[in-house]
Amino acid sequence: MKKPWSLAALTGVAALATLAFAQSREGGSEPPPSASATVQPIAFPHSTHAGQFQIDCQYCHFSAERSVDAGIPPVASCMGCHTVIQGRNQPEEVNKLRDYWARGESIPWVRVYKVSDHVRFPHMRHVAADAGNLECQECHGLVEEIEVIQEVAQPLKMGWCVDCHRQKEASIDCTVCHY
Amino acid sequence: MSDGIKRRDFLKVLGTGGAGATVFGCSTQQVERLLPYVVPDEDITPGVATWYTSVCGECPAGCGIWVRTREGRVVKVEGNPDHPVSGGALCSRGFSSVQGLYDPDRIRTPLLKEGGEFRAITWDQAEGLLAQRLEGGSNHLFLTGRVGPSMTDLLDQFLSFVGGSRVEYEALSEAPLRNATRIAFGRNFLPTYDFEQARLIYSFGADFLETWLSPVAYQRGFARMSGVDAHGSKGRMVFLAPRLSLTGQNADEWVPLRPGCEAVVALSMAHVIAREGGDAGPYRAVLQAYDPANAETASGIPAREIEELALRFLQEAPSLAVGPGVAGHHRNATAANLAVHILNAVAGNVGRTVRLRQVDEGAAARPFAELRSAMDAMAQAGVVMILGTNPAYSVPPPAGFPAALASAGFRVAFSTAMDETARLCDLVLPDRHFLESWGDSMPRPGVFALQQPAMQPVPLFDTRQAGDVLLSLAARLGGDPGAATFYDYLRSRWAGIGALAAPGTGFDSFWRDALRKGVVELTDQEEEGPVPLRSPDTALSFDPPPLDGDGEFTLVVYPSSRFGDGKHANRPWLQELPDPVSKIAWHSWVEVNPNAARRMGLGTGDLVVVRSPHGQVEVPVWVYPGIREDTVALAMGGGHEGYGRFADGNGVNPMVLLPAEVEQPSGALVKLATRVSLDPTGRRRPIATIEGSSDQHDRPIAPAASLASLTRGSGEAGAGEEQGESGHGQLKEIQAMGGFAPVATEGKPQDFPLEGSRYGQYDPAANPRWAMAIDLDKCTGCSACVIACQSENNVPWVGEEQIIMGREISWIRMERYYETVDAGHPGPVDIRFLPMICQHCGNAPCEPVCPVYAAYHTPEGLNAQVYNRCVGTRYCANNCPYKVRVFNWFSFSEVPEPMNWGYNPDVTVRSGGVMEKCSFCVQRIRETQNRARIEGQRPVRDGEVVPACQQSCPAEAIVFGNIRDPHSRVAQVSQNGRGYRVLDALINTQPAVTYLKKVTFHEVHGGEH
Amino acid sequence: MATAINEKERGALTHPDVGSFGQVNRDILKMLSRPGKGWWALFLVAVGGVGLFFSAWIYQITTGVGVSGLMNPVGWGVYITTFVFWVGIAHSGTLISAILFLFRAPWRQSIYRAAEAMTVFAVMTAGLFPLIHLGRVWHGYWLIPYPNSRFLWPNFRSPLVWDVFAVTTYFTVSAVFFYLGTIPDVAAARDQATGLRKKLYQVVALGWRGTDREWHHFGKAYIFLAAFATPLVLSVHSVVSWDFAMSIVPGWHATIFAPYFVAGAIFSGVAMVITLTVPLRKIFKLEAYLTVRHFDAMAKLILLTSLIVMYAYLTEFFMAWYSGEEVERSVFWNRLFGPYWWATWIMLVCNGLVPVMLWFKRIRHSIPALFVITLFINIGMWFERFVIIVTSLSHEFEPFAWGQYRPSMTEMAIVVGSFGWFLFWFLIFTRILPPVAIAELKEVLPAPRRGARKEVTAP
Amino acid sequence: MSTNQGILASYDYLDSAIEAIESLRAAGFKRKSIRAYAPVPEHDLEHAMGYGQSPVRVFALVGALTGTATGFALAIFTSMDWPLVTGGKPIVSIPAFVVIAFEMTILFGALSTVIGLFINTRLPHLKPLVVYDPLFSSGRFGVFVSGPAERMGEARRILSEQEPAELREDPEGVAHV
Repeated sequence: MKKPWSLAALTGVAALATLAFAQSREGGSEPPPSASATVQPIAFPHSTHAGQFQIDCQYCHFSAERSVDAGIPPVASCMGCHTVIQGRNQPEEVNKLRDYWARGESIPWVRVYKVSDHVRFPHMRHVAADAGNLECQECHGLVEEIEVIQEVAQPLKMGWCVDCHRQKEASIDCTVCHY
Repeated sequence: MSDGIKRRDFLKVLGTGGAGATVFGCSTQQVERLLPYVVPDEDITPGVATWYTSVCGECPAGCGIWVRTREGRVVKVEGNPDHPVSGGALCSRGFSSVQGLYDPDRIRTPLLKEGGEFRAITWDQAEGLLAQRLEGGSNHLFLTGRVGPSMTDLLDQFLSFVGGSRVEYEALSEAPLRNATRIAFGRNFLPTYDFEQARLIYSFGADFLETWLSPVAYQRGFARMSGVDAHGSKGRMVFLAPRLSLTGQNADEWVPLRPGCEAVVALSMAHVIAREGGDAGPYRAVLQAYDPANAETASGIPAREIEELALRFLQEAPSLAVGPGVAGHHRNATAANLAVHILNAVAGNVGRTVRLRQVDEGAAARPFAELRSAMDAMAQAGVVMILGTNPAYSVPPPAGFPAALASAGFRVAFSTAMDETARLCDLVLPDRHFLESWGDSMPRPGVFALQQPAMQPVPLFDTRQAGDVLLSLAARLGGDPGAATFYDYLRSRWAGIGALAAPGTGFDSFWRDALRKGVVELTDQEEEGPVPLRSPDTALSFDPPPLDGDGEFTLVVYPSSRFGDGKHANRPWLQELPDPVSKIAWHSWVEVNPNAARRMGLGTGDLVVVRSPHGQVEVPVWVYPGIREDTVALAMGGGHEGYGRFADGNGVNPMVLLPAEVEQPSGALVKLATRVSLDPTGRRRPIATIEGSSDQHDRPIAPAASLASLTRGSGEAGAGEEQGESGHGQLKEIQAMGGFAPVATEGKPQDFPLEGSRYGQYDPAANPRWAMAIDLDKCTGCSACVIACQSENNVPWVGEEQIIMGREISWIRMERYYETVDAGHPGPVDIRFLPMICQHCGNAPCEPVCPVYAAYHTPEGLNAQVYNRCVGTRYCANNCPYKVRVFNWFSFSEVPEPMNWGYNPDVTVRSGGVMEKCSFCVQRIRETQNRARIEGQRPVRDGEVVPACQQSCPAEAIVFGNIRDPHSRVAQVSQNGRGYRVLDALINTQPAVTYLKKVTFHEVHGGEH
Repeated sequence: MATAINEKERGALTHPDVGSFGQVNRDILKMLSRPGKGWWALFLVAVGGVGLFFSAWIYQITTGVGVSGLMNPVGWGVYITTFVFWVGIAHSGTLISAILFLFRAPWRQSIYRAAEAMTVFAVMTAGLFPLIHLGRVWHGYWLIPYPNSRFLWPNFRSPLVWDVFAVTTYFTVSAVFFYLGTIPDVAAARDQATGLRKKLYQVVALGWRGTDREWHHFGKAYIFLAAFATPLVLSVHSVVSWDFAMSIVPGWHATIFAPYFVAGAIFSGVAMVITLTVPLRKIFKLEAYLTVRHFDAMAKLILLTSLIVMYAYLTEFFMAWYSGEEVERSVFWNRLFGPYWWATWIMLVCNGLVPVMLWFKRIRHSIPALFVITLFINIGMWFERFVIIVTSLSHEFEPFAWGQYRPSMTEMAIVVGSFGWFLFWFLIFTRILPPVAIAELKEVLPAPRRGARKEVTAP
Repeated sequence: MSTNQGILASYDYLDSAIEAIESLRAAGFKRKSIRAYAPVPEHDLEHAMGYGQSPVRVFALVGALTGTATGFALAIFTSMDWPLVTGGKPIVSIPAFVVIAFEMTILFGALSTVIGLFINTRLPHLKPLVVYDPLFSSGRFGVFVSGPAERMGEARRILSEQEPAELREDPEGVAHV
């Protein structure tokens, strides 16, 4: 008669532990950005630009060191190279870029990395040499190896931020990010 | 044109800042687009604010402003510290201009009225139509409000080209003052007043802290004058008027003058001063008649009192008399202003505190008189054009403005938003808001300021700047105005200023510097010394004016400190800002003396019909001890019909009670003109007020110290220590007697966190302790900080119904307590203002009760509220003794497009069910810390973090900083002997906000309350 | 052989007609099989109340907590009032079943089951109100400590977290206690039932057979549970009172609050027991089991607690005056003569004056009179909490921020609906579980013995 | 091969059952092989069965102490995990945590008592009843004896001496264990 009891108890404890574990990983339960969301107006290959040609991230994301926003490159920046470079792999994509430039329109890039609206993420505090001096890859993953940018490396969730802040002994005061 | 405009290429980074995005919509599945710039803009870094200088266009004072933009959108307006008028501060109306820019009721396209209905047309059609009308008609009329000098020139040039005349009509014109100045001194220009230098101010009803001439500059001067200085010296103000306005509430003494008796009392004082040797010049003979004894019969003020006032005016030099203001524009208003000039002249103030200039501003403007004659001429006018004025609302109905306008051949309105006058027009041309257009201003001779667009025009509205339209029309009509756009026109006009201001440098470099600084001050129009009085060239009566009707009460109609003449009424921030005097929001009220109310059986909230011979309005009573028993008062600005969703139907328009009469010789509209009766209706109306009780109930909230008690101590302002700490003293006494005192109540802001809680990050040595000091001797209760805070921190408005329920969301509650107010006799007046914000207590009662740590103390000493953690138990608000925590009862963040564009992207927009409160502008602290960090890890400098309220304060009453640094300003100001912390003596909350007691001239009860 | 309770004492607690163990079973179990018209009418009302309750609550969740009348100085209103009210009601159940059990009060047996059921359902009702009053109820689970990726925990210094612990503990323990007590009775019901009911009872009774071993451990466990429940019942209302007393709000911040609230809870709870058992007795014809003596005993308990509560009121007023503290004095002056004077006077009359009538034996023995008096007490005790919460919050330290609160229709719908919710469960209980404890009732009857064959007939 | 059998006797009177038990025990039947049924807890019956202290009390004590420790541990360790100062109070605010510890003491104590009860009484009984008189829950008292078949005759005699209202045979002798 004793066995069913211990069995039941064990199952109960296991169930609770699973629940707790699931909760502690709750960030992972978020669905990944749907495929349609990552179809960009121009199939911009980060792997070619940042990988093959070793262009520095901040060449295009120009304000990461001095602003909360990393910055999206102006079309003119793209045209700086692509006026002369046609590109071997996907010349039709470069043509799209030139069309945008010719029309004087901005490119409606689809946002991939976004923290919640109640979170402040100052890029400069993380990137600038005087401040955090982190590599972009710490949060954005090995962008230079990815063709289509996706939220691959980590979900941008609080637990993950806090983990890193604790490891690096950065402040874990709530109002560092929430205000 | 316009690399100027192109530089501010519009909104290409929509989305990155998250402006206007509502909080808490975690993990939205919808696709968000990032829009990069096409062409990089060297001015704009996404995520970093860009500032532009400009000029505030809300009132004729012409304060210089800084416009803060983020990603190409205007998000806030602040005073330009380089500007001599604003000096870095601004008033509540100025701060609200962001809502004027993003007003959802702005006109979206040119509109043409056909069959009584407006329909949208294109600009080309509109200009073509107007050109055709102008060509086909003659005797055109252009009604304008006050516009900048370049625009004035353009208008005149345009009108001489098309054949017509211009009439300037401002409801709040100071024509009587200007006219009196011309009569008295031969200077056809408004004088400027140096409040800062004065030691004694007599205001005959001039509301110089709220609406009169240049309130921001005057408030700064007044605060410097009336705030007690390090030597224990303090200037004094006496208010002589039938009603205490906000200015009156800041006075030290009140002489409740019978309405219209300013001239009698002023001349009688001049009489006494002349007797004592003052030089009355050509008015010596006039003054003979104004013996104080005679004045007593006319004014009801005891002769002894007048004598004493006069002698003090002479002795406490330099003194200054101002007024009467707009509320005092009675039938002899010019004479009253002249009388005050005479008083100043006799006392030797002219050239010292009253500054006159050797300028002549052309023919004397006679606003209402000219409007009347223009109305008569309308029937003959081909086209009547209207810009920046709303006579259909602000002119009393007996004048028959709508009928006159209807008689014109064609009616055109240039207006940003539809108003009562534009509705009467055939063609409505949407004008640009001043934050998106070019212009200039000359707030006083020798000071020129540029108004530049801070953003591309809001694309929801297809607008054109009136100046551009005029130039284009001129071109269509075959003229050559010499400029294609108003921008070019402005530059050409400024070439002359450039030649004077910066001879030798090129115009382009001068222009760039002017834009950067926002203001150009020429030094060649220096103020003069004393100007002698001239013999009068106009026959004037100094007698109290006749009043219409035989009602029981004299009606005082005064310009609202929130809406002015009513043109700011469609702004929810201002509608919801509790009136600084009555603390009522949204709707109107009639001020009635408590004795009169008791006699009539009326109380606050009782609806009465105010009836004059000219009209009537129904309005609730507000019982106010600061008004004479024989007087009632109504504020302008309410009762709009057809001005926009926030203005319409709120309150009443007192102009309907007035006769359409012209004051002679100034040509102003008479506002103190009639007697009224109050007829109770037997009904009541809930009052949308934030005021619970105006009595402190002897609690240590807003104590005051008498000047004598300060000087009694150590002979300087540092005295009075024992008063501030008397609460602690009592506790010590209790302890000494063996009583039970639970915790140490001696503490200073810098001591927190206490020993027991120093753990983890809580290391006092490694962190600042942010703190604030507010000098209540300077604070005037003007409430500019309230709107500045609202703009900075995305504080929502909630609407009248919610205010009535007591659900205001404002991080600053401007408390107003009556101590001494006596409308019966001349004597001291003591009304205390206290801006109540989160005190960021060291022992914060709100924090430990929060079950989820949404309220907690940061290592930097902030009492933090983490919105996204808040579940909404409201326990913290219950336990906050200061009642500064406000709750989002609903989701108030959804505002009509494009008002959400004005959200500050650095501050989370709160959703429903969340508590919020003053954060000490933590976003500014973080911004500064981030900047300091990337600038070589330098420390944050003292004074580098400026919260929005401190930034806004025209009275310079607020200081903020790290109190743990003994050299910081806040640490030093907090050491002041007048310093105390609200309720701390009672409940040991250890606030981080130190208030400095108000200083009174009379002895205050117990030295404390 | 020694018996635990002397025979004479036993007989007096039931009507002399109740003779045998078997008759008890018949009489009590009969109640489960006969839903009369009265029951259905009440049930309909209850279902209506539940509908009102949830539709109003859903409306509030979708619109915002602003549909209540709550406002800035008064952040808590009738929701928390009703929360405290129901927690208070809950107390008498455990008091009667646990404390009186430990004290061997002989009159508890026939009422304790109903009282305990009342406790469980009252806590179920009460527990909803803290959720209802939340601004963001969908985040209410943040008050519970659970491991999460954000490393965030509740603040154990907050009386609200204490509340969560106290109320959930109280609910768990009283539900377990209640359930445990019903097991032998459900077994009895099982042994007589047929069909679906039998299946249900078989599960609920857990196979209880009434063996010596079962009774032996059951008795011990019951005593221990009672011993745990006794401090718990005192602590729960103390903790609820600390929601107020731990704050610094004048009118709340008082050391007397814990005992004052506990006494008030017993006062209101016992009154509610009478309010509920009077109709129960009528509908199910239980006059033989719920005798005047039971009511008399409860009335005396009410009288005692009424005196304690009244003493606490007077102490509060006295201390406010004696403290000399302006803020404190002002709050209490405002309580008596301010805008909420009517609530205060309702409270004083209902809780202080009306129970004075219970000094008279005639009234204590009149069931209708008791019913009416306890109704007044229920009302009075609801207002007591209203007065404490609302008058204090509306009149705090900052005079400029004073303000008056008026409950909205939605708020009142939820409050009224909560009675339906409570009634709903209580009525279902009377139809499913024996509302009078069969086994324990038998304990007060003499066991059938051969030696007494003449008096007691065998079943 | 000794087969187990059992007999169940139902009595109308408590003293019949008690005397039957006493006689059975006197006749050498082990306590384990006798089972009594009663509609109410009867001390006399328990006395006859010769029970000592119930081990449930140990469960109660252990549960309660575990609760206290858990309560304090939960409050203290979570507070120190992410130290946040509230109201100037220490991170580890023992007086506040006492409340948590107290509630956990009660909760764990009560639940552990119930678990103790269930373990000691083998509740819930999942197996079906073989012999049982439904009137046990109403008013009858029962005595059940089990043992090897050869002793059943003696048992039947002893049980019958007390004038049972009914006698039932259990061929398995495991009516309920």
